[in-house]
Amino acid sequence: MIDKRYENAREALHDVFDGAAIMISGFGDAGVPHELVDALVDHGATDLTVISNNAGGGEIGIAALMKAKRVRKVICSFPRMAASHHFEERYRAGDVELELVPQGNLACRIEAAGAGLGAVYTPTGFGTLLAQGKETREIDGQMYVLEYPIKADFALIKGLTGDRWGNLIYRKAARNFGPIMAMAAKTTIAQVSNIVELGAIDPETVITPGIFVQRVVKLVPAAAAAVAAA
Amino acid sequence: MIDKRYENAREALHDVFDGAAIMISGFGDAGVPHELVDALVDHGATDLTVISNNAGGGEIGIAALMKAKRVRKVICSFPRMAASHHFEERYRAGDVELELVPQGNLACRIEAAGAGLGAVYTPTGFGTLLAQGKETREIDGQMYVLEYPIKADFALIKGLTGDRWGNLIYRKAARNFGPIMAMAAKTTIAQVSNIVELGAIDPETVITPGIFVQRVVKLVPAAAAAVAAA
Amino acid sequence: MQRMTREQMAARVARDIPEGAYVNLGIGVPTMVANFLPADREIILQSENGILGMGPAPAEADIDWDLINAGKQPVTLLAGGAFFHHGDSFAMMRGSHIDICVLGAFQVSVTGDLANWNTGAPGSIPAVGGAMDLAVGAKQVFVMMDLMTKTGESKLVDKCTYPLTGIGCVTRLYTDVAIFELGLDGAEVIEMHGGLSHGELEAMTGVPLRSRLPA
Amino acid sequence: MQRMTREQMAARVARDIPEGAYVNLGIGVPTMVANFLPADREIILQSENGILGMGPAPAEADIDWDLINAGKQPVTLLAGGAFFHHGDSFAMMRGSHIDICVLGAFQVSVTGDLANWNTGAPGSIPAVGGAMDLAVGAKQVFVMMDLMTKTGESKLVDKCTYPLTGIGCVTRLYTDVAIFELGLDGAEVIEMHGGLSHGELEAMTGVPLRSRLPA
Repeated sequence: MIDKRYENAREALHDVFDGAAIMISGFGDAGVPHELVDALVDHGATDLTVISNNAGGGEIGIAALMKAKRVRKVICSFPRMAASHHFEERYRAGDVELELVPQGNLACRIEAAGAGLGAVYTPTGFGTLLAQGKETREIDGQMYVLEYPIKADFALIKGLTGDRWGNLIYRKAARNFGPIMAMAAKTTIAQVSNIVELGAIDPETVITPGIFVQRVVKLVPAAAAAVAAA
Repeated sequence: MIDKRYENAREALHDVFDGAAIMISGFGDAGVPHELVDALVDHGATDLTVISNNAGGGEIGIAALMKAKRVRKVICSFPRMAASHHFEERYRAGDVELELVPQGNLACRIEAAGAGLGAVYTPTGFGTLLAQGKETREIDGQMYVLEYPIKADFALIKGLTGDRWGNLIYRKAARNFGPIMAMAAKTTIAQVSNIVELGAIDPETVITPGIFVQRVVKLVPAAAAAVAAA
Repeated sequence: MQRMTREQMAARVARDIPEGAYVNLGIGVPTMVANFLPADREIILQSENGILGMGPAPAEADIDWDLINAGKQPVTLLAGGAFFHHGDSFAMMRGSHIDICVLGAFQVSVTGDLANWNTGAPGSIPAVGGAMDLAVGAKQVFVMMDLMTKTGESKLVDKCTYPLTGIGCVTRLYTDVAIFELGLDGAEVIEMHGGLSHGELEAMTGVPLRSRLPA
Repeated sequence: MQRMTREQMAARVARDIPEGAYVNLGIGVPTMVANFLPADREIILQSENGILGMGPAPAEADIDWDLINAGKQPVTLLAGGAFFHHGDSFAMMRGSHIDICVLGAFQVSVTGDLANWNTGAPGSIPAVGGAMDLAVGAKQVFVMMDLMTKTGESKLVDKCTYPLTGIGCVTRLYTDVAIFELGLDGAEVIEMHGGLSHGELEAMTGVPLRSRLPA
């Protein structure tokens, strides 16, 4: 029997290694697998490359990774946000390398990795600092920049509901990078709020088919748990 | 009020022009918008470039277009199928140009068009006849072929249910090329079995958001109509 | 000279957005345009984080932090809206499916170059988000900004001195004193507020301006 | 010499497909492998036309022409299955998410080159479908075919004479008389049926063969 369910976040992250490239879904707070990232802090893996839209804010999630000095490099589009002081501190100290990527190029480079493409020509960023030193080409009268795939060893993503084959659905705009990161990582670990029987998710509405997900772990988000306990 | 609904196939196709590039969804019979294609035959537009997985079989759909000598060029992956005699006849007569594309390259070239990419490096086809004369490149130890987007003036696709904003859901494996062709054509015309009120399609389950669909027309497939009448 | 307020500018931009348009409103002042869209037009707002059919801000009790806009503010979803992932969202932008995007700017050049992501100030942490994708991908790029900096320099310039977001991408510039169409032929004034003369406007900006207005 | 039947070959391939594998079975004989998958293993079949979790053929009354496999035959969907579009389907292949694909072939070279889409016969109409994508993308490519043509020529060759589908992509070759592992070092016999000697097999194929079998 295929069973991708894991008992807890610690076990789901057991083989994360120092130096790993890790994708983390989310835009703002929506879709960030905070509980998985907290478990990654506890895990202790260091020298990580983090691929995410943001570089963490406040004290939890990626910010906690930053604070614990576990991150060697960040690939993201928008590191500067409310309360991104932990990233800023490490960045200014020269501890963290930043690869700033336009958000759509981040998305399509992740998609290229998932789809096995070698590189893509994208119009975004042409003529800007973010394309400096990159190969360019004119195609049909428009200028494009050659961009390479972004792959990862692990993707930590957040779904709403999953099953033991790894099928996932998401919740509203928390979907964001989850589906494309799931396709681009060797090992995709999804935290979900519910795990259901096989077949309970309508096959027409599956957003991430299980083939892209290696591990599913039910984690009740801390905020929801607090509400439930109140 | 945005209202993309059309009364009938004829009106939905009113501005198709001679020489147009037309995508037609479907794999085998599933997802082929037969009734729209029949209306295209009646419309009379000629000198068409047809982009589709197959080149038509039997007497209806793309085969009827072939028979009526409306097609100048076919871009497809699998023109030879059961009862593809109309394509074969025109092809052997030298009337129809064939651009044979591996199915996955067909898909990713259509996706590239929809996503505004200038070109992509794909591993598929490297070292084969279908990559002859094409630019290649070694990336990270693997060889890739440079492939360009396939765009279209019109896409004729088949959904299950639509609404007046053009949101679509599909039915089982009839989904196939519909969602990616919708993104790659200037004007996408979707035939659906049902049109519902705005909001009746769960926003989590919309497969093709209305932004990619310009016209929606309710057409009862002939087979279904025959069953209903029996 | 009377300058338009931000609300007035937002209302003016909103007037130019036609029925049926798919529109992305950038973070900050452009977001205000949503408040002024005519009630008799159906206009569909896209948010880069995977939303089509964004509605107004929710009541406090209805706030859902999984339903936010690009500025991370809570929003709602209209009937007919849809969710999708970041790949599809940026395909919408890059693939020219968005009719109009409205962005803020530090500088805009007379030929439509846009600088809105980075002042290049030493020690600043750069952040780009979706600005470059929108700039290059939307069918029309509207910029709204004050014409002058607080220190009196024109933000409509011959050539941007700040790092570029995109080249020749801005089609129309809405400012607090005039509206310009931009293109390869340079800037053309299409509307003026506050009673400036053409010469005064040229003097303020320091760039040559054509005009579509009666002399 | 006794040769395996197609059913026996399909059963033999099925034995090598492990629990949990994501598998794509090519059109024709490879499709038969599905009938022999061990009941005690969960193996997930992918179909290029947008299906994961394909089940067996339906009863006549349950045939649904919107639910077909790559060979256009009616199939069913297992609980846990999913539908997706062609872009995602071929991303699964090209992106190396499929563990094993099983294909037929006209010729296979000792280093794993595959020729299975076109005999190059004059006047034939070429059709490629998804063969090239599967060949290049699946983690392992199994080919099943008769070792010899009807006219007695080996289909395992030093170098393919038919147009190629992919280069160095076939990892394992299942034939009616032997099973081979292929790679940069050439072909290695890992299993033989029907009592041929190694020398006889080499003589039949005309290519040098290493062997993992006891001499």
